[in-house]
Amino acid sequence: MQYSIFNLIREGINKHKGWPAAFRHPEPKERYDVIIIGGGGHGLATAYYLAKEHGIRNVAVVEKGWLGGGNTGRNTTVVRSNYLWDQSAFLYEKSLKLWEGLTQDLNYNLMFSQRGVLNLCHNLHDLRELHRRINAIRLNDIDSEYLTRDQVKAFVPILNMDPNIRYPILGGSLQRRGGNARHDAVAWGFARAADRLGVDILQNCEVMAILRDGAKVTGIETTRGTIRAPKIGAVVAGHASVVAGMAGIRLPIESHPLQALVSEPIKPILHTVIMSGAVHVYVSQSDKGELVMGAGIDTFNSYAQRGSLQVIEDQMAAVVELFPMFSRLRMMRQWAGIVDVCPDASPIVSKTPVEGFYVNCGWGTGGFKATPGSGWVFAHTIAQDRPHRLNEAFNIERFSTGELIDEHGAAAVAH
Amino acid sequence: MTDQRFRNAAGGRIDRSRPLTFQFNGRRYDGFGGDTLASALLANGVRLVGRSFKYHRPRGIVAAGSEESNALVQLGTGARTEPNVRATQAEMHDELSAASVNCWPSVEVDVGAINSALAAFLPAGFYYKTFMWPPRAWRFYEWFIRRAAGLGRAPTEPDPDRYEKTYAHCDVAVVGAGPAGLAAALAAGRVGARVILADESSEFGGSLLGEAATIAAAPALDWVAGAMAELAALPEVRLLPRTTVFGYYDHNHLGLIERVTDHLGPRTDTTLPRQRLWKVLARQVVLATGAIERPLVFDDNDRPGVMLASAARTYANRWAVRAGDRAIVVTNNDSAYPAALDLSEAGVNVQAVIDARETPPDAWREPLRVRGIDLAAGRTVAAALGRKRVEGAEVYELAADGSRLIGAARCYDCDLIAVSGGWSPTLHLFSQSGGRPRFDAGIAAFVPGESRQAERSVGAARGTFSLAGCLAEGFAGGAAAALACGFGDGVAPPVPATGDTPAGPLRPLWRVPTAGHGGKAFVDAQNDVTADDVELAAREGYRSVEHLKRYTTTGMGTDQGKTSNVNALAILADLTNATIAEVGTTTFRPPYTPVTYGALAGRSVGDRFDPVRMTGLHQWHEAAGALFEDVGQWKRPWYYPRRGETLHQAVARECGAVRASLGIVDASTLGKIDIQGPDALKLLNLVYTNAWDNLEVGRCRYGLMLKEDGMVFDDGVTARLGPNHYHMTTTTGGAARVMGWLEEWVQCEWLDMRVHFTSTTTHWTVVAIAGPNARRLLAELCPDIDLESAAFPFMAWRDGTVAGIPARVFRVSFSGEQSYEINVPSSCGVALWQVLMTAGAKYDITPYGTETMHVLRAEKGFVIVGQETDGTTTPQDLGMDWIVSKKKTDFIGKRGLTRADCGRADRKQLVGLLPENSKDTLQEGAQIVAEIRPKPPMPMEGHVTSSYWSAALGRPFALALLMGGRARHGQTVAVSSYGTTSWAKVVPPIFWDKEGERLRG
Amino acid sequence: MHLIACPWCGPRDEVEYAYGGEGHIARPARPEALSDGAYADYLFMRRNPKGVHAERWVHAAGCRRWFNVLRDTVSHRILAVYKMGEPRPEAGP
Amino acid sequence: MVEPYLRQSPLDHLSLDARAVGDPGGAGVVAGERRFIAKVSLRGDPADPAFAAGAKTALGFAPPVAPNTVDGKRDRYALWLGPDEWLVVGAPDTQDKTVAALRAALAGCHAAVTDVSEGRTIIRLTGAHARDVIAKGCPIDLHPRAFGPGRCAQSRYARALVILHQLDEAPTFDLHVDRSFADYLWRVIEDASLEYGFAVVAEPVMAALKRRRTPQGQD
Ligand SMILES: Cc1cc2nc3c(=O)[nH]c(=O)nc-3n(C[C@H](O)[C@H](O)[C@H](O)COP(=O)(O)OP(=O)(O)OC[C@H]3O[C@@H](n4cnc5c(N)ncnc54)[C@H](O)[C@@H]3O)c2cc1C
Ligand SMILES: NC(=O)c1ccc[n+]([C@@H]2O[C@H](COP(=O)([O-])OP(=O)(O)OC[C@H]3O[C@@H](n4cnc5c(N)ncnc54)[C@H](O)[C@@H]3O)[C@@H](O)[C@H]2O)c1
Ligand SMILES: Cc1cc2nc3c(=O)[nH]c(=O)nc-3n(C[C@H](O)[C@H](O)[C@H](O)COP(=O)(O)O)c2cc1C
Ligand SMILES: [Zn+2]
Repeated sequence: MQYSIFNLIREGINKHKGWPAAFRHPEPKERYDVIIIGGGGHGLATAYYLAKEHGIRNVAVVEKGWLGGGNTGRNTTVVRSNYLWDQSAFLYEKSLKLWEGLTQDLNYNLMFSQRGVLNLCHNLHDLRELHRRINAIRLNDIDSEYLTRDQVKAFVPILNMDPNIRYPILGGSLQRRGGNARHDAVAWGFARAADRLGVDILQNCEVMAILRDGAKVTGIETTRGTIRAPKIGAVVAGHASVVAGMAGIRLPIESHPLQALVSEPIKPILHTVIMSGAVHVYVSQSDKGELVMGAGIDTFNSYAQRGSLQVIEDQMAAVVELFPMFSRLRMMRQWAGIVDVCPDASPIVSKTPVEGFYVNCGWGTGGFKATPGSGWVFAHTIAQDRPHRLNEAFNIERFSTGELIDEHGAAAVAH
Repeated sequence: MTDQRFRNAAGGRIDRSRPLTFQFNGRRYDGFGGDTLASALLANGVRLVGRSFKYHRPRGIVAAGSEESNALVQLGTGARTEPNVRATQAEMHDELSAASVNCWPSVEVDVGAINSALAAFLPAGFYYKTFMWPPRAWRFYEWFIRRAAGLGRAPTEPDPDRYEKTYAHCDVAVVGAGPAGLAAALAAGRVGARVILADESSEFGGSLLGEAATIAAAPALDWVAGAMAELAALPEVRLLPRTTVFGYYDHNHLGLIERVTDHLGPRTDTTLPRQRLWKVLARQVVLATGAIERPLVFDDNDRPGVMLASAARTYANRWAVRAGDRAIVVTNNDSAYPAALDLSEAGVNVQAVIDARETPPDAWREPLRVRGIDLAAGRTVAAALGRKRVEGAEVYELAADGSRLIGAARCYDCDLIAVSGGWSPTLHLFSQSGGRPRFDAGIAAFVPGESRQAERSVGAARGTFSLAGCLAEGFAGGAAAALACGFGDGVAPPVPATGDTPAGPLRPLWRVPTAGHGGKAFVDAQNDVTADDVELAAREGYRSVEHLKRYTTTGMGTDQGKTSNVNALAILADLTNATIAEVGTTTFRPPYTPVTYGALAGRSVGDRFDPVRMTGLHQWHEAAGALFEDVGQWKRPWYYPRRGETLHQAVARECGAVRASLGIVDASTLGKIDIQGPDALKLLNLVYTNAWDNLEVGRCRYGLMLKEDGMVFDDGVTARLGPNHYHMTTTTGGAARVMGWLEEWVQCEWLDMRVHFTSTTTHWTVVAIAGPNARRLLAELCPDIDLESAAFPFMAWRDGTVAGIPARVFRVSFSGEQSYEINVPSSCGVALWQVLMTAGAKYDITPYGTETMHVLRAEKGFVIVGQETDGTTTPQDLGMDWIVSKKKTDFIGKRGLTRADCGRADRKQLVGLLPENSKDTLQEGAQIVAEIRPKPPMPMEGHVTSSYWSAALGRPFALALLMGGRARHGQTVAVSSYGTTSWAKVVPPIFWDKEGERLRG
Repeated sequence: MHLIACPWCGPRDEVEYAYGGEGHIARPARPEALSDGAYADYLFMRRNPKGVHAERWVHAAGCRRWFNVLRDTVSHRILAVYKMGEPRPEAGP
Repeated sequence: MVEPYLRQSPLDHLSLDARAVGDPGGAGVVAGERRFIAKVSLRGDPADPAFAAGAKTALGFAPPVAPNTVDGKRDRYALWLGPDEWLVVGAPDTQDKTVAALRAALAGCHAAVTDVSEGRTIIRLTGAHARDVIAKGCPIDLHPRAFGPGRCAQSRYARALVILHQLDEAPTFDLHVDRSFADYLWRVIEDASLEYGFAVVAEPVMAALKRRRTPQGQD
């Protein structure tokens, strides 16, 4: 059933008894054309675009827990495309363009809200880098504006603009087309749309081994049995090393906890996304009213989905520095995800030396924004067995050649 | 003024000698010391306290502690206002003021309640299905949704209060000071263990504060008082009332939040913090966190006046407040019986106990009869009547399998429905510690499973609900925990006798069948999640408990579902034909109750947010009117404007002074590392790209450090002080990084390398004088060093005295002029500086800041790591191939430089730029574009890294990284910034004194 | 919030330490002899195990010594602490 | 050196002397700056007999090998900072003598002797609540069962690195801190002491206060 106001009213009268399942809970088939490992946003998007753009519908998405339960379901939902290097800018901008029509495409309200993303700048060095970045972004035909101190103040009057604070705000860069989307809706929307095109979403199905015939993949061993396919795409974020390892592939990835937290819900007070790499925090307010915020990763490797309190303490000090009035608000819940960090802070969306095995990982602290774009190029890579122009540069070989795409600046603060 | 009509004349633990007045929604009321806002409101007959999140349904008080889901208020006003405070935890103080949240214009008449009428169209997740049209209209809809959402309001002024944090260590941390926790603390404290006992309530005693129980044949609270006195006398026991243990982190770290002065109300004396965050490292933890009573899920169970039975009982016993006049008590277990009796004792007209069980234990019949309370077995309440408060209840017989109501309703006329759906042990901290809860069908609740950290649960937190059991487990747990830390013999102290009535089994009752008149049966009242929502989620495929939570938002409110989660998942289990154990719980996460940001920030606010590092000359710079630049944590003078000068004018003046005569700059922040050892030379050869073998004592050399990938990492001058002794300098920002880097290599990789590093960054104050008159000035003050170039050439150093101060003088230059860097013991920095200023007056000695320093070095084409480099830049890119030794077989980064990408001809290389328009200073960060198009996209081939107006050249100039730049000298390129294009000629990146005569002369 | 036992100073709070990533990665004796791929292995490729991880930490705010740690990346339990240069012990339970 | 009055200690700008009291009265925390104390970093392998002997000759005592302990004499003592690292602390302006003596005695072994006096200062804290104040910023357990006179430790106080040295059971602590962080540390500590009462004392009073108590450890 189509989601629409009319059906909502009709079902309201009908006590909502008529809504079908958004996605099925099928039993695994023996064989698929493509298996996507990982039922996060990227995996589901890949499956969706495989079916929609490439007509490959005999696809399974295999998820070890509940779909969307990885980083997709625990991220701070910042969407933007203001990246420095051309390769990144094009890929993230493709994604942003997809976001702009995604709610309608999926017929699921993703609450994609282009409320703007404002990066604050607190010292002269950062200011120089900011201009470099804004100019590069604009020349790639992506929106980005420089805001002077006064403009920052006018845009977000509740920011602490006192010039005598420890790290006074000197200016900022604003991408108005950036914003937030509802994280869970993204997973569910892609799942529903993919399901409607015939994709099987297999939850509680953990991949334990990847089956190979020589240098070719043939299928997977899962907690729900053996499933065969000639092509397998791994999109497992924090577990990238583990799953790639099953195919005998080493990755330049390290898994770290990235923590986030929400305040209690309050009436609207912050209408945009504020990020500051220098004091290290970023914050937005969700439609439900919580302030959603995060900072940087915990430095140690971890698969535990939890981090250390001192990271939160520093983050709170930073947010109170920017917004002294938030001091009396309260943290309602804190959590963490496991992010897959690449040495150059850019993702890997690539074929591998193992035939039929593709990896999509390394999105680290910032891949939510890329969800549709990542799925789009990865579907292309799998379907055509060659990368799309947009993800060509994001191959594994770059770590050997040295042709890295260093986006540490863009990722200075996790987002 | 009101009469506290629901307050009994005697009893309770309030301080009747301390009458207080407070305001709620603008009206004044009376209360007493020891009240909470909730108990005082109830005493005054206020039942309607707030409006719900989504439907704006009228809501009252359901609980007596931190599990309260409904009674959230905006506490206080002005800068001290605080949203979403649970009325049950807001301690009464004089002139307390509070208001309902989420209603307009008032809690009685709330416009938002229109949502209630539209409720049929606003089920769980409705927003995912609509507001999609027209495309891009979402932000329009969102505007309204955002305004409707949220509960209270953030303050709009900075917080006037102070917060702080402290670390603490103990052998045994006991969480919860009910009977179990007190017993544990006693057992551990008596044998000498360091104990921290924390309870979130203002008073210790836990459930005993709300029960009329007996211990050792006396009121249980006498035992509590005795225990408190004993604990207070133990020197190693720390008692923390009003302190919530909010998080259980790795390695037995606990996060505690203590409300130090909140209960005193706004004060002017701020020597004490408002709240204090405790970070406790405990060797052993005893969790005595008790259990939380579950409500029952029946139609309109959210009406003000539906209350947990234990809460109603607590209001009666602890605060002498009757939560209603006419009550019925509805239960599926024994615990509501003593509640009914206590309510009756307190003067509430308890009409009946409605027990879902067919055969309640006989022990209760007689006491009920004595009090004239009916007992209706096999029955339950299926609907509450009334709107803004309970006006009655419909009670039905329940089918044996619980699936249907049987027969006709019996209506009770009541204003209080006290409910008990059983008890859930408070497992939050246990779960946070990594433990997995286990479902215990006997009590129909999750209980702690195996421990993952050094922790044990005791008492109700472990599913033990008898007082005797709680005491016994507490004593045993405390003794065992102490023993595990090496105290005592592990033998539990004897357990005093209690007056427990043995409890019978409970009858699980998760969803009372609907009475069928369209009421809503709430699972999570705070987030307005109904049983129908749970059903809808399951039908739509959101069958994992985590999906259920997120789709319906159950358990996602400020109470985190303390009272609702188990009901929700049990209903889901029923719908999906799974067992409750299979469905499992959602993940418990900190904090147990919300924690103030200010407390987490602690003292790191305002001017203590982050250390300001200052050189010994900082006060001089300040007095001289310098503006400062942040470089890492350092404050460095940026420029010294004279009256009315702009940055541009000041910098032109400062530059001019250096080039023409003499400038002086504070260079103290440069990193300095003292390196000693027979392998020091070997080390330098490994960490720098150039060769160091032929550096003589008395000389210094510039070096470049790379990371293993060949990218420039840091640079600086290193001097040879002795055969095995060097003085290394680093960039200001890189000092700690380089020191760590050297230590890491030597400690982890080159274990037998004999070399030691000592940071001497701040030991020295470094003052550089630069300009044609530098030597002349120095000569006046430095009698013991021969300054003639032959004796003291460029890139040499000498020890001597300057102005009588022992000094080490380096003849190095970052400005391109004759220059000396004078290093003196830091404490003498000001003295040196002042002498130089005085003696240099005749040369018009001019202090200059970082901006001038940058201009001067750029004129010379000297790079700044971090400005001309960005982690993707090799020495070759910088045109510094000359510094990369071809002879050395190895140095860090050598192999990285030979990777395929590093050899590309089109890499970005350092060039100079001369703008064609000589008035046009390029924007730093401007991009060099391959072709100018009417509008973007335009391909980029480099960017401007540094750009200044040069007083010396009389024109602007810049440094840039440009693709294949070195082969493009002489070309003109287009430089684009914010839509304007400038043209510039590509030149070699050196503009001043190309032969270097000035700095050598 | 890890509590890590420095081999010299004993158990200290995580805030005193800095993490150094995977341990036992030896610098190639002759880097120039390696292919780009093999060099990339050394530079970038990491085991990143889910479970016991041999890693190094430095007691940065303490005695400034580097040392090795075996730590479980799921439970965060520390199974062993040993000095630089010592071989990796068998991972305990 | 220059005229003493021209020298600036890292906390001079706070004019502590002007705030100093002769008798701290009931203040729970009493603090002062110990100015110009000599501090020499000594590095070497205590297992090397030549080093051990040389160090002992130069100092008059063997630098402690037990981690986080202090040994020595009243006017010159060594803090263990690492398995091959000590901080030799001595009376004001004795650093040159110490450096010279150590260098002479250690010539020929692999050792490093570096004057670091000017890079750090010492904040002395004493009073009934000295321990509580330190706990507010420092994760180390200072309970008498875990720490005590003659013990030292490097750690953090809030966002500054410090070396803690407990001198007596009063308790009295010396907090060594980099001079560029001294202003921050002082202000944080003063704020943390508010609730206990805070008094500033000058060096002679500091010494007198310490003498009143049974001398333990070093001064
Ligand atoms: C706290 C936090 C904040 C963030 N904030 C932002 C932000 O603001 N903006 C932004 O753009 N990005 C952000 N990110 C990053 C972003 O969340 C991720 O990059 C993105 O969601 C990754 O999506 P994914 O689908 O690749 O991974 P996931 O959603 O993690 O999906 C991977 C799935 O693979 C499954 N899986 C793993 N192993 C197996 C196996 N063996 N078998 C089967 N299934 C398996 C996992 O269970 C998981 O569901 C944040 C991340 C975190 C943790
Ligand atoms: N009859 C029944 O079914 C039933 C059920 C439950 C409890 N009880 C009675 O309740 C009592 C239980 O004793 P107990 O000692 O186990 O529990 P308790 O409820 O008496 O005490 C628990 C204490 O822990 C505190 N607490 C909980 N979480 C906390 C946290 N995170 N931080 C700080 N404090 C926290 C609470 O404020 C409370 O004071 C017994 O008397 C028992 O008979 C009876
Ligand atoms: C953008 C966003 C908003 C959230 N808002 C809430 C919230 O209002 N209430 C809540 O309890 N949790 C909220 N959460 C956190 C989730 O409850 C949960 O902690 C998170 O998805 C991680 O899952 P886990 O805690 O089950 O591991 C939010 C999470 C995200 C990503
Ligand atoms: Zn140590």
